[in-house]
Amino acid sequence: MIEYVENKENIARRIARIFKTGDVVNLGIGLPTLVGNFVPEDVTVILQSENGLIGLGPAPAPGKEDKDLTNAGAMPVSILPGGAYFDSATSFGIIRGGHVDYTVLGVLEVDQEGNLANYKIPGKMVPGMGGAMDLTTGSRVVIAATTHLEKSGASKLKRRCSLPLTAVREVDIVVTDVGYFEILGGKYYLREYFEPYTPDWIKEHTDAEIVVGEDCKPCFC
Amino acid sequence: MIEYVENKENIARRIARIFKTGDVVNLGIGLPTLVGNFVPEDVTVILQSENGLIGLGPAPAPGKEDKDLTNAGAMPVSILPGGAYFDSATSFGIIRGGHVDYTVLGVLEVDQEGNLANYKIPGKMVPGMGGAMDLTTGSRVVIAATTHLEKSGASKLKRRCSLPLTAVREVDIVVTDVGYFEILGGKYYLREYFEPYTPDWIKEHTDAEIVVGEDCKPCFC
Amino acid sequence: MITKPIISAAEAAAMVKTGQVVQVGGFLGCGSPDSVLGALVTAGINNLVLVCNDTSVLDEKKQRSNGVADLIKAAAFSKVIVSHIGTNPETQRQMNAGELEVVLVPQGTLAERIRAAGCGLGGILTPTGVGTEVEQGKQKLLVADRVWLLEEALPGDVGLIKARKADKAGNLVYSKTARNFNPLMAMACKLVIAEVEELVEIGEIDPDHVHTPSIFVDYLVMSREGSKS
Amino acid sequence: MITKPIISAAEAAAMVKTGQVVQVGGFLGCGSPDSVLGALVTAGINNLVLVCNDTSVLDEKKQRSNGVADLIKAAAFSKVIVSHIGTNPETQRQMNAGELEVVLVPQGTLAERIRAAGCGLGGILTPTGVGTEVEQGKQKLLVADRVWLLEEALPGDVGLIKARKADKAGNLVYSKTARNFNPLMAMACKLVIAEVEELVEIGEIDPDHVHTPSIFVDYLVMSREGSKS
Repeated sequence: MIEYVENKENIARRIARIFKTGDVVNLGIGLPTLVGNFVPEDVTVILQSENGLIGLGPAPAPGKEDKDLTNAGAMPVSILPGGAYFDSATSFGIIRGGHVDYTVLGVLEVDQEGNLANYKIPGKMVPGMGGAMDLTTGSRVVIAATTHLEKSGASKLKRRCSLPLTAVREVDIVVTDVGYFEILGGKYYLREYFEPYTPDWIKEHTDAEIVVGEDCKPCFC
Repeated sequence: MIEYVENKENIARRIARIFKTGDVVNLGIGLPTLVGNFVPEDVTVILQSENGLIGLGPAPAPGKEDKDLTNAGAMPVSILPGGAYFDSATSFGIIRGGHVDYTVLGVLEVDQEGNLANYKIPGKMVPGMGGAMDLTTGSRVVIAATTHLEKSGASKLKRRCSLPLTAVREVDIVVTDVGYFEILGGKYYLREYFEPYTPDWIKEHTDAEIVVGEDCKPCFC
Repeated sequence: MITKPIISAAEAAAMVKTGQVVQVGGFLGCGSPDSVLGALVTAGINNLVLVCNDTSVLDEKKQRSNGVADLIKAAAFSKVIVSHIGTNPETQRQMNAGELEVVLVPQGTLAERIRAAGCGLGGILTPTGVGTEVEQGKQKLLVADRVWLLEEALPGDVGLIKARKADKAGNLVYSKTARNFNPLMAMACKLVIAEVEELVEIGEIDPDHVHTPSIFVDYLVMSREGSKS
Repeated sequence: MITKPIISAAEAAAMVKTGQVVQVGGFLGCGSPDSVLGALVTAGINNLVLVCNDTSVLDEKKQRSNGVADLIKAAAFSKVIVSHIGTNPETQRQMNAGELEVVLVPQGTLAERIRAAGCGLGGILTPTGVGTEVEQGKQKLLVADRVWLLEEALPGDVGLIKARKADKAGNLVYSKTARNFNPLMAMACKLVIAEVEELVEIGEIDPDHVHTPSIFVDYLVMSREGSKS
C-alpha cells in the first residue's frame, strides 16, 4: 500500500522543467514561487511580477532589502540586469495582451474542464483574486500547482469546481505531487507520475476523470 | 465705410489675454500657433503639444534644431525647464481626461450652436482630423480662431455648419479679427469688437445670429 | 514653470472630506504615502470610499502594519474597491460583521478602470472575469468574435500617491515596484497630493525620465524620516 | 537576460509580407524608422495596410520627404488607417483616384485602439467623434449618463518602430517627441522590429528609465548614418 505524503518540492521541480529559454513566466504566491528555485541552469526564463517588474531576480541577502523592490507577495526581491519596471496598467497590459507565456498559480479547486477556483470560500475566507483572473485569462499556458490531496484526504482535482471560479476553461496543465496532467476535451490526461505512485493509485485517489495517456511514464525530477 | 482687412495678429493677441497663470493650453497648427507669441509676460501658461510634450518652449535658434523635438506641425521647438515627454496614449489621456484648460483651433466653419468644421471638404481637401476631435471633446474651454471673412467675402461664422463636423456643440469662444464672441444657448454673443469695426458692421457682415452683449466694448490689444 | 505648494501631512489629511472617494497608491504597502495615511489616522476621518490595490498588511501578532492597514483598523472606510484583502484580517472581519462593503475587482481591471477615468474614457472591454462572479450586473459585448465585459471608468475625488522624487513643479519619478498604481491615480483624481522622499529644483529631472507630468499634481508632501515606505 | 538578434534594414524589410497590417511609429516623420522604411521602398513591397499617425511629409517641390511618405509614393499600401494626410498630397491623389483606401481616425482614438490591442482589451469607450462622421457604423453606448463610441482594438502583424537607444536585450529608450506611437505599437504587433541609433550593453539602462521593456522587441536594426530620423 502506498501512503500519500505531501511533496511540494517535486511539484516545483517538475514545473520548472516545462520552460525553455526566453519564456516569460509569472509565478504566483506560495507554492508557485518555489518553482523559481528549480529552473535548470541552461534555461533562461524571464520572470514577470504583476506588481510592476520584469527580470525578477533572487531574494537579496539579509540587510540588502530595498523597501521599493518587492514581488507580488510583498517579499523583498532583486532585479536582474536587463530588467525593467512599469506601472500596474502596463503590467496587466503585458499579462492580458498575451505577452506572458506561462503563469503558475496555486489552487483551491481545479476541475477537468480547466476551471480554477482559488480566490474565495464564501462566508469563510475571501482573500480576493488579486491578479489571478487576468493572469489566467491572458497567459498563453496556465499551469495549476497543487498538492494532490487535501489534508482531509479529499482530491483537489475535481470533476466540477464548487467554489466561485477564478478562471473559466483556462487551465492547461496541472502538476501535483503525484503526477503531471494535461486538460484536454474535458478530461485529465495523466502524462507522468511520480513513483511510488502508480497510474492506478492516481485514478483511485482522484475525484476527476483521469485518462492514462499511452505514453504515460514515470517522472524523474 | 469700413473695409475689411485680415489681421491674424489681432486674433492671436486677444486670445493670448484669455489665459491666466497655470493654465494648460494646446495651440493648434497655423493661426493658433501665433497665440504663443503674445502671452503677457506676467502670465505663465503651460503649453501642451499633442505629439507628446508639455512645457513647449520657443523655436530654437537656427542650427540648434533637434530632429527628435518638434511640435504637432513638425516644426522644431524647445522644451522649458520642468517640461516632460510622453507617448501618444498619455498625451491624449491628458487631453481627453480634461487636464487641458484651453484648446485653440483653426476653422473652416464655426456655427452658433458651437459646432466646428475644420478637417474635411469632401471631394476637395481632406487633411484629416489629427488630434482636433479629441482636443475639442476633452478641453475645458474650446476657442476657435479665425479671420472673420473668407477671401470671397463670405462669413466664417455660420448659422449652421455645412461641412463634416470636427466638434459637436463644443466651441465656447470664437475670436476673429473683428471681435470676440461667446457661444451661449445657440447664439453668438459679441463681447468685444476691434475698432474700426462696430457692432452694427459685425452684425451686417456675419451669417450667424449675433447678440450684442450689454457690456459689449471695444477691444484694446 | 509653476511651482506646487509643499504642505504638511496633517494639512494634506485635512483636505480629505468624509464621504469622498480616495484613491491610494501602493501594493501591499510598497509605494504608499505613509506619512499622509498616518495623518489621516490621527485626523480620525471616516466614511470614505477607498480605491486601492489591496487593504495592505496588518499583522497584529507581530504588531506590523503598513499602507492603508491602520486606516482600515481605524474604521475610516464605508466601502473599499480593491483586488485583494487577504493580508489584512481586519478587512475580512469588518466585511463579515457587515461594517464594511468590499468590492473585489481583478487587479488588471482595477488598473484599467482607474486609467480610463484619468484618460477621459467611459470604460474598457476586458476578457477578464467573463463567466465568473465578476461579470454580475455588467454588460457583456460580442466584439471581434469574443465576449468581453464592459468595465466602467473609476474616478476619484482625492488621489494620495507616493513618489521617490519630485521637482518643485510637481514632476514625479517613482522608484522600482513602488510605482504600481500611483501614476494611474495621479491622472484619475480631482485633487492629487503626492508624498515624496526628495525634492529637487525644476530642470533637475530629465523630461524623458518623468513618470508623472507636473500638471497632474496639486500638492507635495515630504515623507517624514523613518516613515514605513 | 536573452539578447535580441541585430539584423540589417534589408533583412527587416524582407520580414514584411504583402497583405500584412504594418504599424509604423512616428509623427510627421519624427520618430519613424527611416532605415527600415527605406529598405521597404527598395524591396518594392505592396498591398500592405498601414497603421500610422499620418502619411508623413512629401514636398515634391523641395524634394523633401520623410517617414512613410516614400512608401506612399511607391504605392506600397492598399489601405491606410491614420489621423492625418494633409502633409502628403500623394495620399490624397491616390485616394481621389480610387487607388488607396483612407480611413481617418481621431488621433487619440488611434492611440487608444493600438494600446488596447497591445493590452488584450477588446476596445474602449471614447466620447471623441460622437455626432460626427466618425461614429458611422459604430456602436454607441450610454454609460454614466453620457454617450460613448465603442472603438475596437487595432492590432498589427508587424510593428516597425524607432528608438533612440536599446540595450542588447531589447529594452528601449525613446528621445523627446520621437516617442509618440512607438511604445504603443511595440505592444500591439506580433512581430516587432526596433530601429535604434545606439546599442548599449545589458545593464546600462536604468530599469526605471526603460520606456519599452525588452519582451516586446523581436529584432533590432541599427539606423544608418545620416538617415533622416
